[in-house]
Amino acid sequence: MSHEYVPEIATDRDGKQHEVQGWQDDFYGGKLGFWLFMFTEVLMFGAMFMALSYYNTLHPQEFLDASASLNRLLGGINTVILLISALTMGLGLLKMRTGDVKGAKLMIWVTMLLAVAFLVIKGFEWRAEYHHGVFLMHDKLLADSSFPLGEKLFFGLYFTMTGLHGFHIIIGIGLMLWLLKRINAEKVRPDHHILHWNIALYWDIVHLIWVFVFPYYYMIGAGGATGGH
Amino acid sequence: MSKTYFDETHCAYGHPKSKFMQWMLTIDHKRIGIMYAAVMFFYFFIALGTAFMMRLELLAPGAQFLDGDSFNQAFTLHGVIMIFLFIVPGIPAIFGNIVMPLMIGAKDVSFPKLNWFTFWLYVVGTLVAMASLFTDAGFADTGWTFYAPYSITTGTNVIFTLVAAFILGMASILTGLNFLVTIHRLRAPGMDFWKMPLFVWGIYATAWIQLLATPVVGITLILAVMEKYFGIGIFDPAKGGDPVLFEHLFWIYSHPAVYLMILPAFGIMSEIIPTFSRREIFGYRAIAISSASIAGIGYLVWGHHLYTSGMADTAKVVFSFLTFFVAIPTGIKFYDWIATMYKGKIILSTPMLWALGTIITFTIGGLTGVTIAMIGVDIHLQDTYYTVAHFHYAMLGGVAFLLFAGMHYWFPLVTGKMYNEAHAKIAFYLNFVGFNLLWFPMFIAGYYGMPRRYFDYLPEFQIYHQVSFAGAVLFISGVIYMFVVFYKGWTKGEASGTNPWNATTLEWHLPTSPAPLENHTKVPYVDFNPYEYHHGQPVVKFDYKTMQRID
Amino acid sequence: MDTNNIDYKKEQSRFFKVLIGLLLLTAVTFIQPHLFLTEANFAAQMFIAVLKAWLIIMYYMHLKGETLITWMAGFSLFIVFTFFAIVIGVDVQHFQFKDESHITESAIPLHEAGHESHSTHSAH
Amino acid sequence: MDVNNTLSGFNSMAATFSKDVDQAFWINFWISIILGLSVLIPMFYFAWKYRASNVKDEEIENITHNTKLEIAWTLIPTIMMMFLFYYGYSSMKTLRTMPAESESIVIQVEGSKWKWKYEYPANKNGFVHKITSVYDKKIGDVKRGLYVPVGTNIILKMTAPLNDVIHSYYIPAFRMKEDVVPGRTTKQWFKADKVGTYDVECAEYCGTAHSYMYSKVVVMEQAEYDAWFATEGKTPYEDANAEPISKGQALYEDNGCSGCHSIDSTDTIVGPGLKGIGEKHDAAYLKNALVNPDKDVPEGFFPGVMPPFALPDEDIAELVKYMQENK
Ligand code: HEA
Ligand code: HEA
Ligand code: HEC
Ligand code: CUA
Ligand SMILES: [Cu+2]
Repeated sequence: MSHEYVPEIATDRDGKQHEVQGWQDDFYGGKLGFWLFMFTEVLMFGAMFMALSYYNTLHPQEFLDASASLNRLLGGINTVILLISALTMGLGLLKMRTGDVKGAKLMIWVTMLLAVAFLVIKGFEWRAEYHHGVFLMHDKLLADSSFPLGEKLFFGLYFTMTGLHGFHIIIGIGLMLWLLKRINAEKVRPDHHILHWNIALYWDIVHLIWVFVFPYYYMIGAGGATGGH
Repeated sequence: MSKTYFDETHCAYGHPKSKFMQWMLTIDHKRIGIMYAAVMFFYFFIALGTAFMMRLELLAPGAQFLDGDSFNQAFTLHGVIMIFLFIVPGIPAIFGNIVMPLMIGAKDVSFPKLNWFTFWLYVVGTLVAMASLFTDAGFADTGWTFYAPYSITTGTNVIFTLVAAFILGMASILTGLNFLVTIHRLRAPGMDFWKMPLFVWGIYATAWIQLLATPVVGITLILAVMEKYFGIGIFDPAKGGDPVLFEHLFWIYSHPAVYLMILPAFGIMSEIIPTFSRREIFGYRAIAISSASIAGIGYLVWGHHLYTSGMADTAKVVFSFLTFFVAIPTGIKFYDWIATMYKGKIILSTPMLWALGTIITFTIGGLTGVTIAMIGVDIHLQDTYYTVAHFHYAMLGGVAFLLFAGMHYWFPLVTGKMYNEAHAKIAFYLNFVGFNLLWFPMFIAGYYGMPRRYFDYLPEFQIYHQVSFAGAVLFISGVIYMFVVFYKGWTKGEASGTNPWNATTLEWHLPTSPAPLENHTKVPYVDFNPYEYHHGQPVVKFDYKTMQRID
Repeated sequence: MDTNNIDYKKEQSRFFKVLIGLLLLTAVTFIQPHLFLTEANFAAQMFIAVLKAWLIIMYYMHLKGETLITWMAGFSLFIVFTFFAIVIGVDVQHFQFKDESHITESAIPLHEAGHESHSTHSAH
Repeated sequence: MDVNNTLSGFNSMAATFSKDVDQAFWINFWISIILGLSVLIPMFYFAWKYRASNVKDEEIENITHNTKLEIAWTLIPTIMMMFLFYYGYSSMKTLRTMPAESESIVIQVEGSKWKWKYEYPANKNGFVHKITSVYDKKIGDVKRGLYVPVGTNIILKMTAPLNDVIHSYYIPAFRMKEDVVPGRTTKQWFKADKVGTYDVECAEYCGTAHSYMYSKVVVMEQAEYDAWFATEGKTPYEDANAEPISKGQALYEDNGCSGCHSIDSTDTIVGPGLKGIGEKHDAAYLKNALVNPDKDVPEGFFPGVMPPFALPDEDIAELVKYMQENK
């Protein structure tokens, strides 16, 4: 739009002037809105965690057994990958804010690369599990297999939650590509970077979810743990 | 007019030339609100037709013209439309959009484009929901509650309905998000939270429920879809899944959702009562806080739908105890409204009639809610017509009635015209009598053990269903009558002027009626309370050119 | 609000410090089950996760100093925790007729200890 | 005929705790009247007293606070609510506290689409009574029900098959209900204090024939009950001299086929009517229709409705014979 937005002024009875916050150009509003959106993510995953601990409470030992059979090494690598990608994303935003657009774009690319790496590793994990007969609608997870109920539930939720988390990563990659496009079109600039800011926030929330997904699935059964829930 | 930021086609993507596209692409909150109303109104009449079919079927025991399966689809369709398409988005989407920004002196909501997107998301959701009507498997037959494992195993097309409910949920979340930011960011200078009109408070409390409760049902429906197509086991008892978990997750949303419906409706009540009592509202802060606390406590009581589900008895006791605490802030509101009438000057215009009528019907709806909050009693009454009567009294006699009240109240604001008072009053009485005749007998039938979702019933209950049918006929005629009155008013009514009710809140201080595209010419400075009357006249007056106070 | 006026170097070094903190905590995640608090593995793991989350939220997501959003976040979390407290703490903890229900069947027999017998529970 | 031919008995009370529930209801009723009137009377009075034609503008008073009143209308309803909570709780307490199994008869109840099955503990001869209760649309009544002695604790141990859905066992006259959840065991109990027959309804939506998922509780004198229980009679009322039904018919009834199929007509109940099915299909097809119903679904019906029946081969054969010969 060609019109320059000029904030409006409201005048009170004493003639004092007050600047009016318009919906245009409201950085804080944009940020607040995105935070609110993130709360919905928290509740969504919160509900799934609730389902998880629901069955965990009913089948404590089987959950530990199932957890122990996950590949902790790959999970750990993925954790580190996400940690670093959160850093690169944050640095990219810093660069954008300080005017280094090129550096910012580079950082976004790096983040995307890490995201893809995460997905590839996840893919290997799932593949291995598939070959062990543990996969949705497959072999041990079918209703008539003799696999213990607790483990069926554990893995059913494992695939659902890591799947949904993976889906968030994919969306994140999409968002970053879009962001790059907007940067190239100079719609996102050092002095107008709310989109970048929010996508960085999005990336953090995706990571934040993993911070809980990882220990709940991979670590609770580590070291021959026997409960303590 | 200081700025030319907007032009004639403002608030529409890409400045389209045609009038039609200007509406389709509009990002103006008032127009979006009107479009919501149009769509809802359309679906609403479908649901109304289904309801009438059910009543007709229930006129006598035995199958009349529906068999079990069609009846099951009928109440599912009725419930799904009424809940997800109509009453959940209802007041926020219509009046939240149309008047809330006007009330706080904003030019629009915080994210007008998102608002546009949300509206179309809503439309897509409704289309997906309806699409299954035309598929081979037919519309879902699960009831609006989608209980697993039934919804997982049924052969009808639940997937469409589940996905639709998810999309509509997203739309609801985004509306709430938009309103929350709007209320936090765009209030006119000087208007702190304690100077907001109570309708805005209602919308604010509602928005929090939309935001934080809806994701839970969203994910639940996704899990159900996952269960159906990928067999994750979570709701399938054969794999160890617990059907009761589904009920928990469903009601974690759906109970707060009933307050999501009623709180903005209460907001409308709080606007109408002082305006037509011509005096300041009694207990402004108490009403505002009670909205917030109903929303808050409302998160903790979902288990009262699970008293007979097999949930632990301890949990039943906890939920029952908590449930009674929602009744108290609600009661406070009611007493405050009544106290507002004390020593006022009560003008029984149509909006006021609807409001007072709602006090009667919602009192019945709410107090019967308290009956079934008592565990022992609910064990008997759960899933009987007593419950059905309770929630129709609450949703129809509470929310829909207040929506009608609001439609009469803000009719001049939206159309610039006035409907015919006398006819509108007749319509009210028809509705009111019809409604009570329709639903009151159902309390008795339910108490005697008439279960819900029965398309055929035992002959003992026939009398109640017959009376109820008569009520339905009366009621539906009343509704149609009312819409005719609206239609006539819109096309032929007299110009109403900007403030026909002598109201005090900002939406009545616009330069023209209907409201101009850019809302207030200038943003006013708000240094007054929302309902300031003196000797029955609004205290605050504006010069509509400069929006400076001139009183 | 001016969001451009920042010292890049300072911010960058803070980012790295937080990363190191996070990596350290991840390492702790791995050694904890073998070294300490093995009896309370679950609680320990979750505690570490909360620490990590706190670092991310405060520094990466810049929540430090944001009163309004912090309050809102607190409210949202509070609601999630209440759901947990009620569903897990009240309902599932008192699951009725547990040893007679199919879905609670276990590969390993449930330990009798810790399963308080409920008031409505009858001898099996 | 085993029980009287109309389902009735709603407005009666016949369990020891029904009175508590009703008492709680009526306490609530009167409190509701008081609270409701405390809103409605002033409303009507003010609407009349302060009607526009009766008030001059100067007389309007902007009263916005009255601490005492506000405390009163917060506190008094709170107390009343706690009162109601207590009665809700106490009326539920007896209802939900199972008596000792040693002092009760424990009956297994299985609810499935759309029949109720009861299984008694073995009698002294080691015989186990198993009763299937299905609503028969033609006579408008259920055949058979749950037979219990008066004045004795009855515990219902309820569940549903894993591939079925939730039902709810509701006895209005006893003021009790509890869901029957696949995968879970739920329980309720009662002690009937009046001889008679009482309706059972399914109160949780379960699909096509949800409205026909009735059963009955028949409360009998102890002696009568004992006399029946010691025998192997299907029901206490079965006429010993009645012509013996075929094994196939017995199986047909015990498996609740009649809840979904009419044997002597082609009318659809839930599944197709079975009259003349023997001419249309051979025995192998019919057998397959029982064991693997989702294959070869007839026109106009959907798979997934009829459950597979895993019965011994000879029972299947009897059933097939029964369908073919219709006797
Ligand atoms: C707009 C919707 C709406 C509203 C506002 C309410 C309000 C309430 N509801 Fe209702 N309810 C529904 C919609 C609603 N409900 C629906 C849709 C269902 C069924 C869903 C399904 O199964 O399909 C349902 C079901 C339902 C059940 C479960 C029934 C069952 O399935 O067995 C219960 C049980 O506790 C309940 C309780 C309450 C209570 C205590 C309130 C309270 O909030 C009421 C508070 C109001 C008052 C008390 C009246 C006004 C106050 C006074 C007159 C002052 C003095 C009085 C006091 C202080 C007590 N509701
Ligand atoms: C908002 C909610 C709402 C409303 C308004 C209604 C209105 C009506 N309902 Fe309903 N009903 C439900 C929600 C609602 N219902 C739900 C959730 C269920 C449970 C479904 C289930 O079991 O799964 C149910 C179930 C239900 C049953 C029970 C089915 C059963 O259990 O066997 C019956 C039976 O007769 C029934 C009948 C009616 C009738 C005759 C009306 C009439 O009163 C209809 C007339 C209503 C109006 C005339 C209101 C007019 C409003 C407008 C015209 C607004 C339009 C305006 C704009 C959009 C701006 N309904
Ligand atoms: C839950 C309801 C239900 C019950 C109980 C039930 N059926 Fe069915 N039955 C159906 C439905 C629906 C169909 C049609 C769809 C199908 O073939 O699966 C059907 C189909 C059949 C058919 C095939 C008819 C044809 O024309 O192909 C036969 C034979 C049959 N049932 C016999 C029985 C017998 C014998 C029993 C009892 C042991 C029984 N059914 C119990 C619902 C039921
Ligand atoms: Cu079984 Cu309804
Ligand atoms: Cu509720």
